[in-house]
Formats: sequence, C-alpha cells, structure tokens
Amino acid sequence: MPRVKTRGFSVRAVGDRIFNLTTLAMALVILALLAGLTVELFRHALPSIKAFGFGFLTSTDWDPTTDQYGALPFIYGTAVSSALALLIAVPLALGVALCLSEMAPEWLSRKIGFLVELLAAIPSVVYGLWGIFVAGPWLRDHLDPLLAQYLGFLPLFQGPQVSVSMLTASVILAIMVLPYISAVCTDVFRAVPRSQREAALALGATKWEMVRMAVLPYGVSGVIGAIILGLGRALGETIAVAMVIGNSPQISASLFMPSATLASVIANEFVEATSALNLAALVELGLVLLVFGLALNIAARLLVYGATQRRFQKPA
Amino acid sequence: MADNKMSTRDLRAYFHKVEALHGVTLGFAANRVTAIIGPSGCGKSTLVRCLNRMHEVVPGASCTGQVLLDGEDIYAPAVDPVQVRRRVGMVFQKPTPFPTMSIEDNVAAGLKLNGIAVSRAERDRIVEESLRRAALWDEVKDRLKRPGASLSGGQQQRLCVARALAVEPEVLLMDEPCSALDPISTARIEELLLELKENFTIIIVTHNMQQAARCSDFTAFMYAGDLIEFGETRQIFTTPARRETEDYITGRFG
Amino acid sequence: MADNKMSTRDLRAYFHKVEALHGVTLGFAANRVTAIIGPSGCGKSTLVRCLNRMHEVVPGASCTGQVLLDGEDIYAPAVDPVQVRRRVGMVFQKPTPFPTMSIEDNVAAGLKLNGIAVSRAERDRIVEESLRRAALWDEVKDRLKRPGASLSGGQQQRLCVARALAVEPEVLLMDEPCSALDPISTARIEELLLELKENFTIIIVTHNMQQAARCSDFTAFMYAGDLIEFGETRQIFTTPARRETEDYITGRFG
Amino acid sequence: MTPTKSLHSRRQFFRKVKSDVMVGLTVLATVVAVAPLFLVLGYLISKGAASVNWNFFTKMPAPVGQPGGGMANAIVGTFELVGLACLFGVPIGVAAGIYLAENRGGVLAQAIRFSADVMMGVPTIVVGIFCYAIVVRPFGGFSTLAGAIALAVIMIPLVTRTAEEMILLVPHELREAALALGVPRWRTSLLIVARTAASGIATGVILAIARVAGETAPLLFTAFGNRFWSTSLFQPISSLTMQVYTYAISPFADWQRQAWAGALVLTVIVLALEFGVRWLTRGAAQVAR
Amino acid sequence: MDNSLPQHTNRQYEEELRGLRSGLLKMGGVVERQIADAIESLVERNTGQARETIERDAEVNRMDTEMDERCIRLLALHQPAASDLRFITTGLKITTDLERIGDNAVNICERAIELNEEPQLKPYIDIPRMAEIAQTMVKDSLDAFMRDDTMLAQEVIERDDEVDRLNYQIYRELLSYMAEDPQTIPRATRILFVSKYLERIADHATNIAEMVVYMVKGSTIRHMEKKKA
Amino acid sequence: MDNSLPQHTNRQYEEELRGLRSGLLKMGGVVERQIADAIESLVERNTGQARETIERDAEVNRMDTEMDERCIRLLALHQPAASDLRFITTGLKITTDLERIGDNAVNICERAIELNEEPQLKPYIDIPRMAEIAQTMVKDSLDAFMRDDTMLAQEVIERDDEVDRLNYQIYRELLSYMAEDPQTIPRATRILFVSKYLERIADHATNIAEMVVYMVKGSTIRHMEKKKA
Repeated sequence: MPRVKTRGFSVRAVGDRIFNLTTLAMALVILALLAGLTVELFRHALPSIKAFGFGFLTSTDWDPTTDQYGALPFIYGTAVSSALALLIAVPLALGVALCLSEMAPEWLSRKIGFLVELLAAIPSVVYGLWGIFVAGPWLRDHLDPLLAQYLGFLPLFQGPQVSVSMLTASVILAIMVLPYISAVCTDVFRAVPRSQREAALALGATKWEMVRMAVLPYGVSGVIGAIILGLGRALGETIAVAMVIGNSPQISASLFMPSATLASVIANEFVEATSALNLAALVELGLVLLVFGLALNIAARLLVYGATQRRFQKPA
Repeated sequence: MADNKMSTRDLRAYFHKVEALHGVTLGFAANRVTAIIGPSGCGKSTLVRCLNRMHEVVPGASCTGQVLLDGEDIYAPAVDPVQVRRRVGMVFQKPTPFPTMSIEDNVAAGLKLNGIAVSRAERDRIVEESLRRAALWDEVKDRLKRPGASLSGGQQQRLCVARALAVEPEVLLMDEPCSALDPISTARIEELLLELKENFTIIIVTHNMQQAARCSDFTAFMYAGDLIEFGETRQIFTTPARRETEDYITGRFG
Repeated sequence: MADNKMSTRDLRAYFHKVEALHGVTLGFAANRVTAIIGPSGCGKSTLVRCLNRMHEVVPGASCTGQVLLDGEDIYAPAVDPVQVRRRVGMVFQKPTPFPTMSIEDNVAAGLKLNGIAVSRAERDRIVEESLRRAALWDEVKDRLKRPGASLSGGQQQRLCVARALAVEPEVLLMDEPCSALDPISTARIEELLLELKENFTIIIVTHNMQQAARCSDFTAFMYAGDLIEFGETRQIFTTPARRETEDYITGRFG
Repeated sequence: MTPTKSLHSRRQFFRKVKSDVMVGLTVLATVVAVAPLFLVLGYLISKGAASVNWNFFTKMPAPVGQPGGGMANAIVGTFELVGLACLFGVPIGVAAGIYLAENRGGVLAQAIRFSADVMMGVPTIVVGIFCYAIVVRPFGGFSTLAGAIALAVIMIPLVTRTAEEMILLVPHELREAALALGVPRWRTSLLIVARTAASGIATGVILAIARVAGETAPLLFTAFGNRFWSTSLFQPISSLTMQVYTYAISPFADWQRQAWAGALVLTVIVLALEFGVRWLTRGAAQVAR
Repeated sequence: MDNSLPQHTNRQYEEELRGLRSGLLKMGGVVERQIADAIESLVERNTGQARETIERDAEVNRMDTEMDERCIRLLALHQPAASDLRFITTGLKITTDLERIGDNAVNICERAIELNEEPQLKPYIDIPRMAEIAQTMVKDSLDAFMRDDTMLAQEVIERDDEVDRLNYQIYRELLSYMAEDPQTIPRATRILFVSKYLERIADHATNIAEMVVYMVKGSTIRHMEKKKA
Repeated sequence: MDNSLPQHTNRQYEEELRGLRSGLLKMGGVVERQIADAIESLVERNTGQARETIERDAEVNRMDTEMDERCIRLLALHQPAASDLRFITTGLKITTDLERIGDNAVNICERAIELNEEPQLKPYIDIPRMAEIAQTMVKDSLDAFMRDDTMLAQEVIERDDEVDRLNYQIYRELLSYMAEDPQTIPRATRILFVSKYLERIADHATNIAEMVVYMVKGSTIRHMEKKKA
C-alpha cells in the first residue's frame, strides 16, 4: 500500500500551475482585444473628434469633397432600419419560439428549429444579393403600392417607390435578426422547467393560459435581452444593408426612399477615403457604432444572464 | 367501498406503443388517504397522472379504460381536461412555485382561471384559508408579498399544496411529494395529509413504504404496470394477501 | 477503539467565514461500516468530504483541526491532497461514470488518468477484480466495451464503486450513495457494503436512518455541525445516550 | 348552480377559443418566419445553379464583358482565410473557455466572460476597422494575415463562450469523481471535463467557422480582395463573400450571374457545416440519454 | 433542540402510542379489579360475584388481543426505535402476563365457587393479605412500566419474597389442617391452589417488573434526564 | 417475480432472522430436555439429576434474554413488516412462555428433591404420561410456529384437554391417598404440585399454539400459497 508521500513541492502541483497560467493567458487575450478595439478606434478617430467635436453627431452634412462630416443621417438610417426590423421580427420571433417550445411536437420542433438555425447561417452577402434582385423589386411592385394605397396618408408611405430603400433594408434585416431572437427566446422558454408547465396545467389552465402563467413571466427578462441582442445585430449588420439600402446620406420621412446606415457607409467609403480626415470620420462612425453596440450588449447580457444563468447556478 | 370518490376501470396507459399500465381497476375512498407504492417504473406515477388527465400532456402518451369521478368518466369525449384538472388537483415531486409570483399570487394563481372575477377581499380570504389549510399561514403571513421561491423546500411544497387547494378541488393527487424534502419537512407534509383528508380525497404516490405505512388509510401495491394488491394499509403491512406484496414489503425483491 | 483506521480531532470546517463543523472528534474503526446520520445541513457531507480533502475543492472552503489516517495527519503541510485521495476513495450521491469511457475504461480510469502504466493483462485483472468486488462483474462482463452510461442507475453506482476500488484505496467514503436509487438498487448497494468491509474501512453518509440501521456497525449522529453521539449502531438505535439522538431516531424533531 | 353554470361554460368556451387562436397564431408566425429560407434557397438554385460548373471552380475571374471565368482564387482564398483564422482563434478560444469554466466565480473570469459576450456583439465592420488599424497600417498594406486575424477576432469570443458553456454542462460531480480518484486538477480538466465536452466544443468551433466563412464586412479593408492568386500571407486575398459582393453590386449581367453562382457555393459550404454540426450533436444527444 | 420534550411530528403515531399506553393502563386496572373481586367472592363466599368475575375475563382477553394488535400495528406502520421501541416490545410482553393474571383470577373464582358449596374451612386471614400484596404488585409494576421507574420495579421484585413466604405459611397451615382432619382435604387443597394462584399472580407482577428493569437497563448508562411523560 | 421464495436482499437481515429462528428452536430443545430431565429425576428419584437440571435453567434464562435482544435488534435495525414482523413479535412473546416452562421444570425438580427425601408414595404412572404429552405439546407448538402450521397448532390446543383430564385424575387419586393416610399428605401435595406444574407447562404450550394461530390468522383470508420455508 502506498503511503502518503511527503514530497516537498509535488510535480502535480506544478502541472496545475502551468495549466492555470496557460489558460489564463489565453483568456486575457479576449480582454486585450476588447480594450485594444476601443483604444485603437478612439485613436484613429481622434482627428475627426478634434475637428468636429460633438457637432459630428448632430450635423447632417457628409461631404468628402469639402471634408465636412456629420453622422446624423447615418445614425437616423441605422435607428430607423433597426427599429423597423425589430417591429417586424419580434412578434414573429416570439411566435416561432412559443411554437417551438410549447406547441409543436418534439420531432417537428427540432426540425423547424434547425431550419431557423439555417436561416441564421446564410451569409449576409447572400441576403444582400437576394435583396437586390428578388426582395427589393418584389416589395416595390407588390407591397409598396398596397402600403401607399391604404396608409398613404402617413408621410412614411409617400413618394416614389424604389427597390433599394429603407423598407427593403428593414425587411431583409428583419429576416436576418429573426432567427437570433427566436433562438434565444426558444432557449429561454425551454429553460422553463417542465414542472412549471405541469403545475399550471394541473391548476386547470388552458395551453395559452399555461404560457401566460408559467412560461412568459419566467422568460420575460430573457426575451427583452434577446430583443436587445437582435437590435445589436441589426445595428451592426453591414453588407446586406449596404447592398439594399441605396446608400444615400439623407434623412427622409418616407420608407420608400434610399438611406444609409453607419455600417453601410463605412463599408462603401472606407477604402476610397479621400483624406486623412475622411478616414478619421469613418473611424469615428465605427466608434459610434461600437459604443451603441457595447451599450446594447451590456444591457442585453445583463438581462439574459438573469434569465438563463439560473440553470448554471447549481450549488457547487 | 360504496363511497368511492374516484375509481378506475381497466385503465391502460401507453407511451407511444408501450403499455405502461396493464388494466388497473381500483377505487379511491372519499375523505381517505390512499397510497400507491411499488418499485421504480411500476407505473404508480403514470396511474396517478391518468387521474387528472396529466398523463396525456406527455408527448406520445395515451390511455384507454375509464376513470370515474363521482361516477362520471373523465375520459368521456365531451369532457374538457381543463375542467377535470380543476376538480382533481395535483402536487408534484419537486416544489413548483411560480418564481415570478409572490407568495399570495402563487396561491391565487388558479383563481385567475376561475372565471368569475373575485373581489380583492374574497381573494385575500381564499389565500388565507388555503394557506391555513396547508399549515403555512403562520409562517408566511408577514411576508405574503415576498417571492414564492424565497421559501425553504418544505415550505415551497406546502405553498404548492395551498395553491392546489385554492381552486377547491375535490381530489388531491400527490406524486412523491416528499422525495425532494428532508425528514423534518416530510413529517410536516405527512401531518398535513391527516388534516386535509377531512375535506379532500387524497391519493399519494410514494416510493417510501414507510411513508405509506405512516400516513395512508388504504394502500395499493403496484408492480410492473399491474395492480398487485389493494387494501387497508394496516392489512397490507401486517398481513398482505399476495406473495409479491409480502416480498416487497419485507424487502425481498428480485 | 484502538484500531481506528481514520480519526478526526477537533475538525472544524468553514465555507468562507461560516463554520459548518464545530470541532468534531471521531474515530472510524478499520474494516467496519460507520454511518453518519443527521438532518439536512447538519454537516455530515462536509465532514466526510474533509476526510479525503475534497472539502477544499469547493471555492471558499477550508478547515482546521486534524484528520489522521493511520496516525498521520492528512492536512500536514507536506501532504499532497492528490495522494490522500488515492488512499481514501469516494462514491458520490449521483452515479458519475465518465460518459466518454467504456465500462472497463471507467474502472481503469484511476490508473489511466494518473498515467500509471500497467500491462494489458494487469489492467484486465484489476478491472475484473474491481468489478467483482463491486458485485457487477456478472452483469457487465459481456459488454465491457459499452459506454458506462448505458447501465442502469444502480449499476452505474456500482461501477463508480468499482472505479474507486481499482486504485486500491484503504478507506471508502460514500456520500448518500443510494439517495438517487430505487429500493432494489439500494438493497444491492447495502449488501455490497457488507462484503466490502472485509477489505476496506467504510464511512457512509445517509439521511435515511433505516439505512444506517440496516447496514452499519457504528453510527454517528450529527446535528447543526456538532457530533451529538457516536456508538455502536445497535446501541444508537435501541438505547441512545443523548436526548437529541433519541428524539431524532424516534421521529420527534423540531 | 344553473345560472352560474351557463355563465361558467360560456367562459370556458371563450378560454378554449382564445387558447386555440393563440396556438394558431404561433404556427402562422413559424410558417412566415421559415418561408424566406426556402425563397432564398430556391432563388439561389434557380439563378445560380446554371453557372456552377467545372470552370467556376477552376478558372480565375474573367474581365468584364468576357464570358466564362470562375472563382477559383476566391474559393481557395476563403479556405485559406478561415483556416488561418482557426489556427489563431481555436486554441485561444478553447483555452480561454476552459479558463472561464475552471474559474467560474472569479472576478477576473467574470470580467473576461463579459468581455467575450460584448465582443460577440461588436459589429464585424468595426472589427475590420480595428484590424486595419493594427495590421494593415503597420504592415503597410492589405493582406491575407490581416483578414485572417479579423476573422480570428470574431471567432475567439464565439469559441470561448461555447467551450465554456459546454464544459459547464459537464456535471460538477464528474469533476469531483475524478479528483476523488486522486487525479490532479489539470489532468481532470483536460482528460475528463474537456474530453467529455469535446463534441460540444467541436460543434461550437464548426459553428464559428460557418459564421466567419460567411463574413464580408471585416474583410473589405483587411484582406481587400484580389483578382489573382494570392502568393503570400502579406498580399491581399479574395474570398467568396467579397467576390459575390463585388459582382452583385456591379452593373454587368455576367458578373451578376457569377454572383448568384458564388452565393450558391458559399451557401452550400456554410449549410454543409451546419448539417455537419447537426450530425455531431445528434450523436452527442444520444450519448447523453 | 429546545428542552421541552418535543412531540412526535407524526401526530397519528403519537396518538397510537398514547392509545397503547392508556389501553395498557386500562387493562391493568381491569386485571387488578379481577384479583380484588376474585378474592372478595372467595372471602365473602359470593358465588354470583365469582361467576361475574369469570365472565369478565373475556374482556381481559379481548384487551390482550387488542393491545397486541396495537403493538404490531405500531411496529408495522411506524418503525419505532429507541425508547418507543422498548416501550412497545415491553408492552407486547406485558399483555401476556396481564392476561395470565386474569386467568389466575378466574381460577381463584372457580375454586371459590367449589369452596362455597361446602362449609368454610377456616376464616381467611393470610389469603386476603397475600391477595392485597399481589394486587399492589401488579399495580406498582405497571406504574413502574409507565414511568420507566426502575426503583419501583425493584421494590416489586423484592416484595415477591413476602408472597412466597405467605404461600409457604399457608401451605404449612393447610397441611396441618389436612393431617388433623382428612375431611378437609378437598377444601384444603383448593385453598392451597388459591394460594398457589396468588403466588403465580405475584410472579407475573414480578415478571413485569423485571421486564421494566430490563427495558430501562439499556439506558442506565444514559443520563437520567430522559423521558418524563 | 419468480416462484421460489426470494431471499432478502439484505443478507444481514436474513442472517439475523435465521439466527432468531434457530435460536428459538434451540431454546425450545433445551426446554424440552429440561422437562424430560425433571420428570426423569422425579421418576428415577435422582436428586443429582434434579440439581443439574435446576442449574441448567440459567441457560434457559440466558437464552430468553438473548432471544428478546435479537428480536428488539431486528425490530430496531431492520423495520420488518408483514410475515417477518408477525414472526418476530410472536417470537418475542413465545420466549416468555418457554422461559416459564423452564421455571416449571425447575419447580418439578425442587419437588422431586423434596420427594426423594421420603419413601416413594406410589409408582408414577400418570405423571410420566402427562409429562410426555406436555413435552410433545411444547415441541409441536414450536414446530407449528416455525412452519406457520395452524393445523398442528390446533391439535396442540386440543391436546391440552387430555392434560387437564390427567391432572384432574391425579388430583382425585391423590385426594383418596391423602384421605386414606394423612401421613402421605405432604408427599401427595407435592405430587399434586408436580401435576399442576405439568398442567402449567401444557398451558404454556397451548398458549404458544394459540399465538401461532393468531399470528397466522390474519392470513387465513389469504391464499394458502404463502411461505413454505
């Protein structure tokens, strides 16, 4: 029988130490990347920040020929396209999530869930392509006239109808963020213990009442988190939007008109930047995007943690 | 046993094609505690879940035969399972308070479904009465607004009992209600059974023979989907009629 | 009790600042089964986890006092906890077969993971002997290559026993090894204890008093982090010396 | 009883109808949500399949107006970029994931976990700018390396978080069981915990690959694109995504046709990865059961 | 744990235990009365009372069965341990003794009826004294049982010698009666038997007391704080 | 479940039960021998044997205590139910009877020693017959217990009448002896006591048999398939 070995500093402890340090170093890379990202963007945006100050955010003037740069049209474009996308995507995503987690039989739910995953997997450039050649023209020819006819009294639905427009971008964005939102929501709903559902049913609840009583309240913070996460995606989406929004730095009331977002303008102009200030202004747009993105993500993560971390908080 | 509150006739339950209950015919006396015992997988939980049509909630589950509640078949085509579950309440193995609701909201959760809008005062009365019946009132009366999840495991289980009682069921099913609890909480729940049976018919599934011995009036012993023996608890535990029951109770299995 | 295999002296365990064991002094006789009973949260699991230095694995956990194994303090500064755990094996509440490994690899895991090179024949011999000791050999000998997770719960737990035995420990700690098992599997494990004690010193934590009564030689009763009473099982269960023990054993708590 | 009963049953009926309507709505939502997938795939096949031929995989892009030509350099470029990104991203991501799982409660770990989550939400175009700033500028030009680093930066948080979550799914008891056998901590972490989570981690890696393979934005000003073979890590390189983008927004019908073909190939690659993951996790799910 | 003796958390168990306790006390009471009545019917030559007493034995037997059933039910349904278990097992054994005491009382009555058919042999002096001692022994042994009182139990055991002494004295006395007048032999042997029955009753009481000592013995090592109720 | 009677999965329990069973059988054997030896020492006027038999009673008492402890241990540690419980509780009650039978054997020996000091009153004819019956009753009642055999138990109970008849016959006979010759009175009363002791022994055997019936009675409603071992 082996006795307790009373070696001084065992090899095993050294192994543990090496292992810990290695993984820690790798983990620190992430921290370094995030910090580096922020710092670098700020550093390269500095000339623009110095030149325009706070006015950068409120000016509507974006003119590389005169080296005048204002971000407001892009901020507006980003905000409207994202908001509209969410307006379309959220109800659908919630419906999908409830259908997958509550209504559909498991085998079907798994299959549909996979399809939704595929929807998320399709590269954005493909959506952009499809948007340019299929969705945009279809919307222009079929949806826009309808909207103009019945809701034309709203300034939103007035003016000429073109295929590359805010509306097209929003619809494409909606299709793109929907799977993200529904996936998180499905997870959140599935995280509701079966016992909770059965408890509601055993009290004499109908299926919908069960959802209202046991599923939705349990998942509410997670759902909000998912929506914000989707918003973050919509804000940052670049290529698909750049392809279908028309890239026109203007603020227009009509959704039928072309527009531009922060990301789309960076994608379009970065390589062709005419001056150092132009580049700095573009980087500053990136910085604005980053700050929005960070803020939203921080908010979303805090909420999603609350909803889904529960199941990981098993006692040690 | 003329005054059976519930009874089953040739009840067979299935999971997909697999028959989990092989024709159980059994009566549950009104205002008595009936315990269902048997080894794991003997179908005791399935049986009890057939009694309030919770069995069919599981994907792929179905059953045949009759389950009579006051003489009416709850599986008759015209019967709405939702209504059955109002009359036959259930408490599960793990305590399941709704985590987003306060203690009183938890108790009143079923009332919202009740249809007739209840006044605030009426609601408070029902909450108090249900909590009293579940022997929890004194422990929580000062913190009714606190979340249900803030209670201890045993308290949560009694909260679930109160919630089930608030909709005034006639029968209370308990599916291993103590298996997640420590001995002290278990003893509390067992004592509660004695009080509840004055007003309700109670059916309790337990894998703990001693628990069945301690707190039931009648005991049904199940094995491999069959009802092997049913009788008064004292008879089952002192002079069982069937060899299988005898073997199980005296710890000779397999 | 001159032939104590293990003993503790004024053992105090902490979670962060909270003292969970208030100075326990206790001896565990060699080749005997010692049961530790007590209500939930009394510190029985903490105590047993201090005996192979698994307590300190939990973040924020620490302990003071001595734990002697064959008279040597396993908490002496020079002692490697890894070595302690080789000599003091442990089986947990839930069966924990390694899911990526076959049955035989599971049994041999202690050897393999430590990089101890043994010949194929030697390894097979150890696997067979360990499985035999855990009374599992006959049930699995034809499917040693199948994954460990393919076994039933009770078999998985015996697989874990075999795995613990394969590294030839001197003491075997069992932390509520049957609480996740049905009565039949429980009975198998209990019977196993009787056989194992011929070669090992066994310490078993259980919240099931009857289990302690059935299968232990000595029983320690703990309450709120204190060792209340220790003695021969038959004495504890027929004539306990302390009122607290008496009350717990006769079901008068709180 | 009678008056309340009729009232009662009317209400019961209402409740039932309401429930059924809501169920119907969710089903409808699902149909609407999934429809675009089939529309997109349908158009990809109908518009792109014709142009996917041997030349497409073997030939270089043809100049405007000249028919034929392919995307051989872009296809190879995509694999090169993704492969390089994996080389950087996977080890760092997995190791960081292990660290996070091992040090669940630590303040540093929590900060890192949070950073990883935030990183996942950073718009990829911003990552592009970042890599432009730290690689393209100092090295004096667009390059394969810059593109690969950009993709790696996107991959790392994805891999880290899936690795961590997969490791956390490994029951705590398993770790304790190994420790109780007298196995040192680092061997436990690698040989038991990470090993058990391996298929899950692989899943995460593949998903991350699928994700970055479809990225365009971060490559625009890092890898830049190249009409020819890229011969060095420090030269610009093309990728399918960039090629599709360029062709799609071009006014030429030939190029647009090529764009559909490129999109089809790209989508097939990405979906193949997704199906691979599905196959992997199916196996894992069976083991778990 | 606080200092007052906590109740069983299982009320039904508590009630059943209490039922057993009071049932045993009641049975003891009936048996004591049987002894007293038997002796009274003998001393006062009251055949009617003797017959009544004999009839009442059925009640003792019924109680015996009932107590046994209670004990078995408690054992089967509540798995008692420690002091509860000792109480119940002792109860199980004591009922036999109580029932036998009842039988002995019946036997006394039977002899009394036979004796009442003939003229009185001699005034009973020692027999009533013996009966009284036996009766208090029964009472005290039961009290000792209920109170876990080993001192009292010990005392009962010691008092048995007194009964044996009286028994022997009566035997000697009757022998001389018989030797003097063979006519008295049938009556004397009957009285001899009565004396023997009383001695038996005392023996049973002693037995109960011994069991009480045995029951508590295990706990002599214990602090004396235990069980008050 | 297959058809052979399964063993307890708890082997220790099984062993303890077996230990109790064989212990009770052994105790029964010793007690039977005590009766036989007591009667032999009386009939063959062997004072030495009588003394040995008296000494051997300590063993019976020791066994009594041991069996009780076994029963209590089984009850405390293994929570028996159903047939096991009935077996153990009956065992608990039977030991008392066996021990009392042993006491009666001692009493017979004591009378034998006294009788051996005087000339033999008359050859023993009925006493050995009675002893034999009582002895087989003890044996059969125990066998009935071990085998759950109510038929045999019933038979034992019926045989008690035969013993009572013999007892009465001896009583009549001795009465006539005494009436004829007062000199014989001390001896005759002693023999009378011996007869009484044997009758007691038969009573105890009857009692055991009755308990066996009671123990199995609960199961008369049961199918008769149960318990073979």
